[in-house]
Amino acid sequence: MRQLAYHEAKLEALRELMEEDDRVYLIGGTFFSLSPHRLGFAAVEKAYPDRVAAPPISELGFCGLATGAAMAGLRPVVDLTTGSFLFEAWPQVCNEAANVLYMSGGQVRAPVVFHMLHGLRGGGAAQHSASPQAMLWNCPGLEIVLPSSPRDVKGLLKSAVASENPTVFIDHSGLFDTEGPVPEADHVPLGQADVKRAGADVTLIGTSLALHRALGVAEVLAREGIDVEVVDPRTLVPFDLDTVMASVEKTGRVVVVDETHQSCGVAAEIAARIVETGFDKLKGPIRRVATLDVPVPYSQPLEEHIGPSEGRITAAIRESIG
Amino acid sequence: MRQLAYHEAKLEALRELMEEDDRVYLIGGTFFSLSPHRLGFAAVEKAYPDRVAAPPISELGFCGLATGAAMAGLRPVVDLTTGSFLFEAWPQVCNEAANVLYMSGGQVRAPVVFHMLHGLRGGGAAQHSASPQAMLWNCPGLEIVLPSSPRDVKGLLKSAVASENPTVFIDHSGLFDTEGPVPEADHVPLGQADVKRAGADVTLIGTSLALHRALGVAEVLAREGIDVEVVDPRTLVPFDLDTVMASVEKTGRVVVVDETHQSCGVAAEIAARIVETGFDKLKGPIRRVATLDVPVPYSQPLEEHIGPSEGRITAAIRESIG
Amino acid sequence: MIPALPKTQLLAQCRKMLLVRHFEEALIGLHHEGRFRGHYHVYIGQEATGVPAISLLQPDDLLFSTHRNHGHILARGGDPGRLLAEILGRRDGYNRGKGGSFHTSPRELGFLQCSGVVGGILPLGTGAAYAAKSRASGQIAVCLFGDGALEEGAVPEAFNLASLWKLPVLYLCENNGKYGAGNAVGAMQSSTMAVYPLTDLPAAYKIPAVQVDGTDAAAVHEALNESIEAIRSGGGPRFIETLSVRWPGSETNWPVVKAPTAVDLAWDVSGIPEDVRAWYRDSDPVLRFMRELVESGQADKAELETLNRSVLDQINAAVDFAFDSPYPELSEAETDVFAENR
Amino acid sequence: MIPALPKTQLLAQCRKMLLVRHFEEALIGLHHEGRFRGHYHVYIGQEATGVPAISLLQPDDLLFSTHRNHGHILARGGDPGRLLAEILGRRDGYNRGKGGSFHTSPRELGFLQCSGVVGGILPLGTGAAYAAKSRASGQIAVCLFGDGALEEGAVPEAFNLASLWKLPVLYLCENNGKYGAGNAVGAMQSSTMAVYPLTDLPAAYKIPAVQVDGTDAAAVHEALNESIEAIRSGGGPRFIETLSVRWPGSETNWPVVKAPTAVDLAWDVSGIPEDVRAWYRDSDPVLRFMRELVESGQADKAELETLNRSVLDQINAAVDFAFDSPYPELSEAETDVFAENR
Ligand SMILES: Cc1ncc(C[n+]2csc(CCOP(=O)(O)OP(=O)(O)O)c2C)c(N)n1
Ligand SMILES: Cc1ncc(C[n+]2csc(CCOP(=O)(O)OP(=O)(O)O)c2C)c(N)n1
Ligand SMILES: [Mg+2]
Ligand SMILES: [Mg+2]
Repeated sequence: MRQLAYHEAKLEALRELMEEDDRVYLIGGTFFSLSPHRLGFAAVEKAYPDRVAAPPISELGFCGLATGAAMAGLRPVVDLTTGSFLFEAWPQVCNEAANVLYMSGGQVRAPVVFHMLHGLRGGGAAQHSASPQAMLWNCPGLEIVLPSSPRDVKGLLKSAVASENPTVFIDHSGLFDTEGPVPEADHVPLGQADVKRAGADVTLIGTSLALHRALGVAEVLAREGIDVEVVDPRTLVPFDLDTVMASVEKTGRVVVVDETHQSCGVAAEIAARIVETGFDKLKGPIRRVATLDVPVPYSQPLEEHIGPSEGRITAAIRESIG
Repeated sequence: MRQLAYHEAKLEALRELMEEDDRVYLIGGTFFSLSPHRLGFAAVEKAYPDRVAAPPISELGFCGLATGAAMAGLRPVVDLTTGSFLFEAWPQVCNEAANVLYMSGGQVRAPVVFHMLHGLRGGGAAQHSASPQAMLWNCPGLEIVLPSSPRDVKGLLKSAVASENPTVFIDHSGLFDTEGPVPEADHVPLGQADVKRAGADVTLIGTSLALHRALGVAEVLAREGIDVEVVDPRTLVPFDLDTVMASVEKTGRVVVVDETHQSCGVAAEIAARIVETGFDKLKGPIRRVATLDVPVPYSQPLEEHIGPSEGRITAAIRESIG
Repeated sequence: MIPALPKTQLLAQCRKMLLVRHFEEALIGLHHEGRFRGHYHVYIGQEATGVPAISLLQPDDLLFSTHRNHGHILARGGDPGRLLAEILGRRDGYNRGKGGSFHTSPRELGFLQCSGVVGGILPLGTGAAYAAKSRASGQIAVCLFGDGALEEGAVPEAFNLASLWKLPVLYLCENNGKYGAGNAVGAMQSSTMAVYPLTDLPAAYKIPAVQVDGTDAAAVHEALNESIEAIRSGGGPRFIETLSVRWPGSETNWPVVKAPTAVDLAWDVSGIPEDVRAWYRDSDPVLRFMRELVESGQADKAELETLNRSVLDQINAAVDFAFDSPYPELSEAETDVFAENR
Repeated sequence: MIPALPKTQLLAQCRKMLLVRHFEEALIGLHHEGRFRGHYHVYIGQEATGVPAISLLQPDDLLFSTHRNHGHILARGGDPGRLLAEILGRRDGYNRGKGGSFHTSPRELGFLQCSGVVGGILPLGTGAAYAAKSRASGQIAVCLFGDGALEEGAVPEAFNLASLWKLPVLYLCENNGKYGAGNAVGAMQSSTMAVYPLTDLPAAYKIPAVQVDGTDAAAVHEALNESIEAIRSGGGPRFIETLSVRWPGSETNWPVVKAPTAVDLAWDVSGIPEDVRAWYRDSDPVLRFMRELVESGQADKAELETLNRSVLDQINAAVDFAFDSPYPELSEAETDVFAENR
């Protein structure tokens, strides 16, 4: 199977979306933030000058605009660049887009996609490093997508745009240069977790960039005979609890690795669901490796310290298998 | 001890704050929303015309203004009326106020209080019923206060204003007419949970209005010989895990009752912490009774159906003691 | 003045104004009787804005409104029974009871969102205009909102986008604060808005903006006509501010009807309680419209009485319909969170 | 032109302008050498705005800036060593390494927040002015921000509050987009802002607003002087837009120095690469200031050379200081989340 870099697969998805569906409009950003891969996006912009718009610095305004355009028949994909800037658009995303289908009693759909990069990015400091997916998971009505591989980013971006619902599509700049197989004709539905590594001793659940750290640790521990299963939910909403629970039933031990802040973070919810559903299967506590509950520091060693590092993942696994 | 209604105790706190500290300024709202108790606030407004301001409908602007005023030496208390409107101010609260102490390396404090009502209020529908405390718990740097009794609202409001940090103070209109003892000179610190009912069989953790539902159910079940301990954390940040764990160690059974939406909600975080800290003490899964993961419906029976009702609490306790 | 239209159309507009008025008065009564809960806002005093304005739109135009939406829905031809059923949270409401007063939003009439977030619809409506322009559909989007919306930052952001991208959107700002609470006496300066006149704000964004008397149906008709034409011919966004005097029944947060509307009040307000009489005499757009219809010879009082009675009958039937409608099944609480993906 | 000030003050301003310029050039060099990571923005081309403007403030005035804050901090008397240490994330940085370039914010110099959220400081600065007015402290608040900020809804909301409540705040908008990227050729109209001139927006909120040439120190001095006086005497907020031409070294997101600043460039730009030469000749405020100092007889070239060398020495010392500073202890990551409550 052909191998692509994550950024190539993502760009391919954007290109195909533009080609296949003339309701798709791209609003804002470069979809690759300040990375050099933004030049790839420039070509898309050039090919579809009427369907790619560079808005003012008005996240609230243009996320609302995209939502309204979706209600009226388009399939807009908005790039907010950094997840932190989604905060600017919070009322339009969480109080308009998320609610319209329900409060209209099913009459009006808003199939808009909000795209952004999340997390610790190397010097982003407190105001440019948000991982908004946990807050968003507390807001019913939004689908939440977190790709981690070239195949997933392409397949999930296409599914997100095809979806009838408002979808938050969350990337990580640390993934752009990851390589992996991408089948030519492929479909990755929302709501299907992926076992990225099979194992028998402990279940490691992770998303986005943190998933790669988890995989790295799994390889290292394999040499010691610790056999880690790594599960990537891929989407938080819808959430594929069955695949997660199948793994938990097998291992009885769980570590959740995630880059949102710990309190009320993604790891909290996954832990709570597993406890509710499979308490009897657990051989010990579920351990969370999340970002510490502090604003994100600028200084490099501090930033590295607060994130879900390989050191902390390794320690959690060791504690878990006792 | 003298008995006061919740609304009286709250008003007394506002009055004393204004009297005792001339850095306290009140901005926006009535602190009692549309309830008749807002007339009580009108008297405070009249007594301190220069220290009570009625801002434009600009939540982002006036929450930022209050934060800046706090940085410059005032102790502003902002009333956003409904928690849903905090979304409008999200970037100022979560990306400015919450971060300034940390990102300034400890140089600048923002001792502002953001006050609002949360939750299902009877016909608030999807856009006026938010319980933002779960999202906020995912944002480090904010203290989160959730009073449930006349004594607590007075003591905690005074502690919130005395605090050196940005504090979100979250009320529920369903509490206004609750009665209870309020000592004349009293101090309720942030970060101290309160066992609102002692019991031996199961630990019920709840906040705000949901706590009262929990207490009601506890009384009913007591007649059947089921002895429920009801713990009110009173503040989420700081969180008093010790008091919670002392109860869990005693009972081994936990139900968390909470009005935030279930996914990544307050109950998820409390459950995750208990599992991390006291897995061995648990006799069974932790059960969550939270608001269903749907936007809030307007229609009365539907709204009642999605909340943490007494029926659902009762069922969870019964399952828990199995 | 009354618009220069054939009599049938004028009577149709009069009928709609009376429908709005009686609907709201009935609603207030039902609330005082404790027959429904929840907050609501009435359109009384703004009938001569919504009715002529909405009559000028095409069937496929896209509408956005706010918490003060009942009048817009009825003006657009909405069924008072289904509107009331929604306000009661019943199954036959336009939103199956899930939206309620603030959010009743009949898609079949072109309503895409009635938002309770002040200012929230301006970005949305601007987006609908973006879709219309992108697809060259010929539609326009219309945002119907109050003067308070201009205090929210979402609104200038929307103005900027609409102006830069020349989007086919009409911003109709119903300023119901003329001489109202919170305003300095004798001036129109609001205590919460430094921009005055309000049209200065869209004008700064190069959006042509005019003020008109929102109780004068002819003035509204003319201003709207001109703006809609300009928008449809590709001229980009327009802003109209309509001025009306806040109905004294809404001075508190829970409205009170001190003088039920009747045809003969248009000529004799002496029976109205003194504290609110001036409003009915000088500022009531429905009474004014009826007066002008008669003065201009387009109708006589008897015709209006007949019309009025038929509206009252319609309201009575609507009330019966709405209360006969059951509450939704509890399972409805968990549907419509997500639309099914194909 | 140069401000009408004694020579010592003029030379002090010249020194600060050179300090800003050489600091930024050194910073760009360090970044290209890979000696620090993270995004940053330089103040090159705006020195004749920040330096004279900030010189007019009182020591206890309250300042708010953005991602483009280095020049403001140095103009206010900040230590380049501690500024650089912060940009490197070191312990001796103003924020102990926790803030970085965007957020360096010396409280001792009156800085309360440098926000990376475009438009974010306008509500904050307006609030500091609210505190100053409430406590009759005599302070004013100053918000230093870019033209892009006006596209954020937070900004009109802040304007409204400041105007309604007559708050002592100066909004200094540094429009560095004159003829810059994203703007229509030959016009000042930005492709992302319909309001033009930008002063129309504060003016709509009844805030007196003027435009000045931000590369002309005398013009900046005069406009600031007048506005600050008006604000201090209770006149409410003021808005000043300063115009400068974007430095060509910042055309990409990662700046490049094609021509290191030197005194003699003020008179001879022939050695500068052709593609950027025009900027140094026509739009460089530092070269212009030096030229005008000499032309007006306030200094000769030799004095400027001496000054320039001493600034370069200071920068070198600052670089050494900053790199000698260690990273913070890891435990620092968990302090300053909350201040201790008493
Ligand atoms: C974002 C937000 N803030 C506050 C409110 C509370 N609120 C409801 S109606 C209203 C006044 C709106 O005034 P205006 O826009 O003039 O509309 P009117 O009610 O006068 O028609 C306010 C402040 C709200 N609904 N949304
Ligand atoms: C809310 C928000 N949206 C987007 C950005 C990304 N961003 C950083 S600087 C910038 C341009 C700002 O332009 P301007 O205000 O004119 O300042 P300049 O950089 O020109 O000095 C943008 C869009 C941001 N920092 N904050
Ligand atoms: Mg109004
Ligand atoms: Mg700029």
